Amino acid sequence: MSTASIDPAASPLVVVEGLKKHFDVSAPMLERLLSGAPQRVVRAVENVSFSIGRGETFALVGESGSGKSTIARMVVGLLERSGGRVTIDGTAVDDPTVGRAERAALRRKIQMIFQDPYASLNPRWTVGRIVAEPMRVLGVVKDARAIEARVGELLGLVGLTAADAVKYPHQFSGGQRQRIAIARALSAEPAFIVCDEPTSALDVSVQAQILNLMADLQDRLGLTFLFISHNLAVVRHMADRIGVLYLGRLVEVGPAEDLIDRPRHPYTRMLIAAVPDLERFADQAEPARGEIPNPIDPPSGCHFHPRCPFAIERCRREMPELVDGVACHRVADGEL
Amino acid sequence: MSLRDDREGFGSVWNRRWRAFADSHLLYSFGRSKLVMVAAVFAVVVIGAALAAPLIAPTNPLDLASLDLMDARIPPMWMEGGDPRFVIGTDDQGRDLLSALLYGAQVSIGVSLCAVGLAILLGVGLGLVSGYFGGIFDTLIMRAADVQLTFPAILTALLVNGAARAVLGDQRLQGGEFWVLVVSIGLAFWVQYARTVRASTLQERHKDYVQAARLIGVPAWKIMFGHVLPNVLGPVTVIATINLALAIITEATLSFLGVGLPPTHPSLGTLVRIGNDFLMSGEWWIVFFPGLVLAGLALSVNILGDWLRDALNPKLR
Amino acid sequence: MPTHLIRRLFEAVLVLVVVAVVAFTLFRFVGDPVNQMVGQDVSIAERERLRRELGLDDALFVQCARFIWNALHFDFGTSYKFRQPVTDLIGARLPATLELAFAASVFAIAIGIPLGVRTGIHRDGALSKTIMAVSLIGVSLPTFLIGILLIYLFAVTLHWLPSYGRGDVVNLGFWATGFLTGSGLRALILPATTLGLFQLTLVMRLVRSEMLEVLRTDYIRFCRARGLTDRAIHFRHALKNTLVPVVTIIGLQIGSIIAFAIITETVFQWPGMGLLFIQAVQNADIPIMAAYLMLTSVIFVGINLVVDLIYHFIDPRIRVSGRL
Amino acid sequence: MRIRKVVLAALLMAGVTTFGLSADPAAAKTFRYAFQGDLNSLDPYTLNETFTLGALANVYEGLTRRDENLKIQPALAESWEIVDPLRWRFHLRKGVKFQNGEDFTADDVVFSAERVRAQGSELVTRLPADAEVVKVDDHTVDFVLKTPNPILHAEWDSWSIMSKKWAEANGATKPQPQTGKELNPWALKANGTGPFVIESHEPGVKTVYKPNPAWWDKAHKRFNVDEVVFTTIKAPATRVAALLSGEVDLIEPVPVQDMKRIQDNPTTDVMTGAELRTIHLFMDQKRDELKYSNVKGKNPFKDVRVRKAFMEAIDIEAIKSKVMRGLASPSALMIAPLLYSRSSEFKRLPYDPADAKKLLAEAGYPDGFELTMHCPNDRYVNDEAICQAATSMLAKIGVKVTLQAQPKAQFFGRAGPAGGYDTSFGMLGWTPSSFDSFNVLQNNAGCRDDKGNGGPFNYGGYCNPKVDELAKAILVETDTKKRDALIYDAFKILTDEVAFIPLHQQALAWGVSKKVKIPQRADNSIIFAWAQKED
Amino acid sequence: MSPPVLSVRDLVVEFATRKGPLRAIDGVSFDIARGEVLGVVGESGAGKSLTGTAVIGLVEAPGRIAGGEIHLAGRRIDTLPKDEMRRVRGKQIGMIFQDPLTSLDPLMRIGDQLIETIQTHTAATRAQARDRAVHLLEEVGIPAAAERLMAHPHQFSGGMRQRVVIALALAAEPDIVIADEPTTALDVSVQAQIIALLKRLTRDHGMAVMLITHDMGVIAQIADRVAVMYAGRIAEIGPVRDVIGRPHHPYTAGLMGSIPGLRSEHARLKQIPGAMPRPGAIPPGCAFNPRCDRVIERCRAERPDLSPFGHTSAACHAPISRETEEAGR
Repeated sequence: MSTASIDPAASPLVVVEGLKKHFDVSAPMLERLLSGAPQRVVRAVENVSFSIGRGETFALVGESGSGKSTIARMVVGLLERSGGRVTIDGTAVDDPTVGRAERAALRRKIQMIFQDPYASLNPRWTVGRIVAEPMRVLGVVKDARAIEARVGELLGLVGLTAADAVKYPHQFSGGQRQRIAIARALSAEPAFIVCDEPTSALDVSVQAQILNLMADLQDRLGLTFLFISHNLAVVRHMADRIGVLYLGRLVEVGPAEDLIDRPRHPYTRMLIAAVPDLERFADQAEPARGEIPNPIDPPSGCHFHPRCPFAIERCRREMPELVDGVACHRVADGEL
Repeated sequence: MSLRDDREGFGSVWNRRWRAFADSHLLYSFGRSKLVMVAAVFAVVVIGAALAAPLIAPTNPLDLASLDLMDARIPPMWMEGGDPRFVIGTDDQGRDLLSALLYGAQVSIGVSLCAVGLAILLGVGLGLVSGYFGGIFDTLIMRAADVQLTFPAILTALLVNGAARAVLGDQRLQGGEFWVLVVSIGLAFWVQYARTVRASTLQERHKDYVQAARLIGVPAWKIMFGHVLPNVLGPVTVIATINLALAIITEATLSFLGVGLPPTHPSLGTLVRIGNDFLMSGEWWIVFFPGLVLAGLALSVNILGDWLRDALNPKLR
Repeated sequence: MPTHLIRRLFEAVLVLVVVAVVAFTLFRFVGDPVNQMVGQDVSIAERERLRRELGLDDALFVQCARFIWNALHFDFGTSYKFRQPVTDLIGARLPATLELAFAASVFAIAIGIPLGVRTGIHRDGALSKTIMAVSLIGVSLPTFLIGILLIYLFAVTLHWLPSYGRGDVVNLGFWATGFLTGSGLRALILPATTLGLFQLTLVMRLVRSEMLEVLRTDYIRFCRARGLTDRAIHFRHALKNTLVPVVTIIGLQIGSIIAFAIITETVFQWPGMGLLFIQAVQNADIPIMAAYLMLTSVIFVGINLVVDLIYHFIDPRIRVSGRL
Repeated sequence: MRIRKVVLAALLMAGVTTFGLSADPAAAKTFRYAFQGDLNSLDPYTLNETFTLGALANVYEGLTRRDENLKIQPALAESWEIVDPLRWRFHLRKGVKFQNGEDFTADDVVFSAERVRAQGSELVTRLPADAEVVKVDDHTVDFVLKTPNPILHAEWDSWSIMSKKWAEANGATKPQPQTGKELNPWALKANGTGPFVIESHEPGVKTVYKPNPAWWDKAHKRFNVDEVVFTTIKAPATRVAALLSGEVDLIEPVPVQDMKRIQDNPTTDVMTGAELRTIHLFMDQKRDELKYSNVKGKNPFKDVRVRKAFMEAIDIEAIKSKVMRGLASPSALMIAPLLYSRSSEFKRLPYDPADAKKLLAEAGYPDGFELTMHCPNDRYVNDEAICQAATSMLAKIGVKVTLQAQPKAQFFGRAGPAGGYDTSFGMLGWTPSSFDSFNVLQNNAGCRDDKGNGGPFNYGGYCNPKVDELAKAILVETDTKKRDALIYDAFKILTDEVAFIPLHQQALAWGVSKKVKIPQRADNSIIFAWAQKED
Repeated sequence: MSPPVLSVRDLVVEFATRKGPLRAIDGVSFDIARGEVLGVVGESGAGKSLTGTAVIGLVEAPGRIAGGEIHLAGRRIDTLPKDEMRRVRGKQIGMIFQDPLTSLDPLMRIGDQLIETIQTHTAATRAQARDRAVHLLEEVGIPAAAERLMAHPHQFSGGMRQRVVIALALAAEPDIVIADEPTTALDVSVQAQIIALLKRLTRDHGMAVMLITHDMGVIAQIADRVAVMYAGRIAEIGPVRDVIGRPHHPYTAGLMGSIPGLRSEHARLKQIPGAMPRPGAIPPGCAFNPRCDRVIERCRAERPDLSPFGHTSAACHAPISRETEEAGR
């Protein structure tokens, strides 16, 4: 990863403020009327704010139901936000005053790499057509011959050959497909790529290839990444800064090394303790307690309190604020 | 459409596709079952002969002037009283049964193909819209499908037929029976496609390749037809094949109930209906041969559909 | 659950109203009822008078509203041809069709499910392949042809079974049943077989493919890994899990059995609703046709509701969430 | 495994029912017959349709009846005399009882005469509308006419006498209304004086008759059956199968192609005979331009040469031998030979396609023309096949005919008065219900307007005032010889002008079990009173 | 050392295809001792799951065991008649599958599924079986076990379901449990709990476990020995600490290097070029040779056998150990 120290506050490329996503999961109206059930809302993402500097990799880590993929999709605009703002390079993404052309330009800047390379490539399209699509649609390159040349170039960039353009996705292994997906993302010449669990469907040796490739590309092209993963080790390896999510809220944010080596929030601690590590053979660490509660019906106060070994009465009542990169009453009070 | 198609020319593309096909499971499983091969040969022969009817039929059964009532009910040529002009005999109007059969098969296959085509057009279109957009479209289309399901195929066909007769009047219907049948049967079949395509579309819509297209701002209709459609066509092919057989039978049944094609322009079904009157009279060939071709055609298409379903189902490999 | 049921009922009513409108508008235009009702010798003035009396010259929506209003009171008017209340006519014919449909369904299900299970379990066996191949004949021969062949074989040639009609019936109140007499049961065999054959094939093939699907699932593999007997796996686990889609399709099929009875009843002169309907179509007897359509829809919608309830019975997941 | 048991049980049950119960329940002498259509109503005035009237004639009786040869016989009237041309006197039979036990009297005749002419009756033409019916005493009735009518009682065998008291008690004084809005008990009940009583009636399914023990005509009681069961079997193949398998004793009609099969079957036979219905083709000669033709601005059928060419193009012998399998008698006239004594003096135009072509060319159609033909397909024996045959025969002289064959409901709806005679060329069959030529001249050949006033069944709209005049004279002429001469003149004009193309009288054909003996009358009625069945 | 519970010798599994048989498992041998946890690790397609399936006798057509022997507690089981093998399954060998969401019959109460399994393998009455079921659920850590018997699978969370699956696998107290990726579908925090549970059960029951996983971390946590599989063959097998700490096979070493660690340096990961060959495209000689950076001529021609290097055995013509030793000298 780029070693140059970056001050994210100086010139953040991406600013996310107060991001919210609420899903209405209540029964159909008729049924609600009949049974008198209340309207039910899942707060999948609640008040999430972060910013990412140019060339930086910011990672969001969390278990299932933490809202990390939801955030990714809201940032790129695939999912409507229930609240909050996303600003890229100073422009708010769905600013109504922004013109058509500008919006297209904005769209070019953001790309995404998806989790499952088997589902993210249209099986009926040739690789060439897949990679060329963003160029064509966004008008990055217009001339057919130039497009073809560019596709070959991009395939070369991700470690494939130009000849692969005429093949279909099923002729490739999982790792190669993820390379194609990366080539497609790069084809729009973006500045910012959201990577949603880009390696979790891959084998470790292939994961290493892809992670290395992404790091190389970032160095060469000066890309900015939002990196979503459930795997702390991968996150630690890739990210400059890490945000930890629990039930739709950021519980801790900080530089990668600090956060992994000196976790502050009890949940972060638990997560790190739970990661099986090659260097810890069969030790008897106390496993984490309980499971993630159903987001439809989250616990009161601090959502983590039923699993938290340090919970006090206050945690049951009061939702802690994110202060100084951590959202915990007891940390805030200096007790941990 | 593939990036290099234009430079490589069709030859090599098709060549490659052919190699891929020859290598595929489809062809392999085809070669493995004798039954499937026999069915395919039968279907190809019947369909080919039907399409080529004007070229190969000994007479033109639609040319009424060529009929001679005195030739009526001549048995097949190998039987006593047979006439070498009429290989498998004649019907009660003196029509050469072989020619009638060829033209009849042409009509039946035409009706069925068009009906299935219409059903696909309707069903796939509505299914795509329903699955992709959801919401009110979905509700409306699926409720319509529910209502449609309340009227099983044969009832729908009777309804449409009756309505067409009433709206168009018999006179204007004349010659339009073909299209009335097509619409009757087509309308009865669309639900299956709509439901299947909707279900697949719901799945595909959430796949990341669709998301990737949305991300770069590809318009919805382009995603639906360019991305989603090719990926939901697999089950459609299978249903279409099986429906083709069903359409052939439905057409015959409608003819049996007297709302099919007129005897002057008979389909296989009409021929069977007419021949049915001769089932007990000893002039068995009038019903036997059309019945045989009808059942054989439906059977072989069904066998092909069965095979296609198994061969296209990756889980069964 | 009750709210779910109420919603389904609400939808059912909507479907019925649409069907009513469709039925009315379509059949209003088939043939001219007046020509049907009178013989050749009746004067034109007389015909005009009849037309007025029948309300055939009212505005269409008035006729339609009247139709639906009356239908709500189980009043479908009087048959033009039989000159009796349609409700009585259908009431008299309903038992015949329902008994035929019932027998055909029982035939199709009782043979189709075991055959489907068998061919699903032994999918590569020679017998299974034979059954599958033969079963295709069941969906490839038009029903009327099968019926005629059966008549030819069993009635005309062998003299084993009657070729037409319902045999003797026993009146149980308003319901005339053929199940209680020898001749009634004998008369049932050929039509029920003819009618059920197509559905049998469908049920069998459906059960087979669902069975194949279920047998590939993880929980069946886990059952095997636990050393459960084949019998327990196939019947206690696999079959039960195939039932959800099978029940749906069987529900739909019962609806189409009633529709297909039109053909079977025509061939076997079975005195049921289907025969009444096709006679009505030929005679442009609008009240009967409209009532028939409404009735089949009610039956169909009813079956769907029952299927819904059966789901709840079979599948605990639905029971809890209350959604399909 | 449980399922296997269920299947086994089901199969077992099927087996038991197949073999265990296959013995026919020993029925008393039951005569079963099947017809392709339904018995539509039990009110004898509701439908003027051959089958319904024939079936009800077993339950009801008229003042007259016809014997096996259609000769008029006294029935409820013992005798009658023509007091003067305008007054007929009928002496009613004494001691006749209705099936509910009431006596039959002159009141019932007067009542029936009113009822048959009331609104809703289709049999209004049985009695002149202006005729007066006068009760002389309990067993004598006078019919007072405004104009002479030598054939007054010709159709009275199908005018049933109903009980006045019973009708009043059952609220059935008016014929069953056609709208069916008010229900009439006659729809499901019957009370006549005839030899049979209706035991049960399921419309469209079956009707059961039992003998009437109190029937007056003991002398002529020829039947030995204890029960008659009528069933509708619409599908021809099923009907034949039912006869062949012995489930019914008589079927009607027999599909012509199955006759040999029925004859060859050891237990069944076919009864054939000439019927009175004349099948003919009509041509629109009224419109100035044909509605369904490519000839514009003129009507080719107005040219006698075209009509003649059409007739010469029809190979009636081929139709007889191939379509009708011999079961038809080609006819030169619009009436059956049985009903007109001088029929044999008329000859059909010969089959001569070459001459037909020549005639067409002379008329200005050397290459023929195009035309649509309308036909019923479920009314007459092989109606559609005959039309098809005609179509291909006309094709040979260059006339390209598009055939539109429809169920009778639609056909009569379009081609008849109700549809405004919406046709150019088609087929019709006609039986004069009075068995008299006047009926034909009036109904089929009488000039008509667009609404059908005049000759309502003159579908082609042929009009010749001379024929109308002759018809008027025929109606009032009482001398048989003179009358026949007038009829000859009228038919001569029709034949010379080729007003119609008469085809044939179709044959009657019943399939019967050899156990049954029943005479076949030319009007196609099945008279139970003559039915004999062996064990 | 007591005789092994499970002994697999030269196991070969083939799939019949139209292009002839495909060898998916090619000569795999290993032993598992009583109470021992053997981790089987490898990337997808290495044949690790198939090995487990072969041991329990559930290879489905068109696959079949084409060679080798499998002994369970001294008795050869790969040749047993179908019905006897069925009795072995569940009774002597238990199995746990990857996805707890799909492993349980959704339509049957979990109590019934447990009771059914218990009654299949023991003569217990229904009441006895029920008591045992409650006991089993308690043992795998399901609170209010008696009430939960009446619940259907969908009423459990993922982790709880996996506990139920484990209870089912243990119902007849088998000698060995084959756990096929038991934690892959679970969240990290739940994974830790399940690993702990498995560890406890092994200890308490003296049960042997064949743990199939792609996650080296999980192996490190729980296994005594580990077998590294590559392209249907065992590349290296030995005690966990030795294999992880001093891998001899270049593939093992590459695999270790490609795993990002929590505490490792913020540096570039080691990567093995290419991908594992599909069955049918396995190169002659050592299956790993096209991807190996230590490849020698012999690797392309001759297939290496497992040979011991200290406590571990590796199938390599150019193992890392020798070099390391040489370097050390």
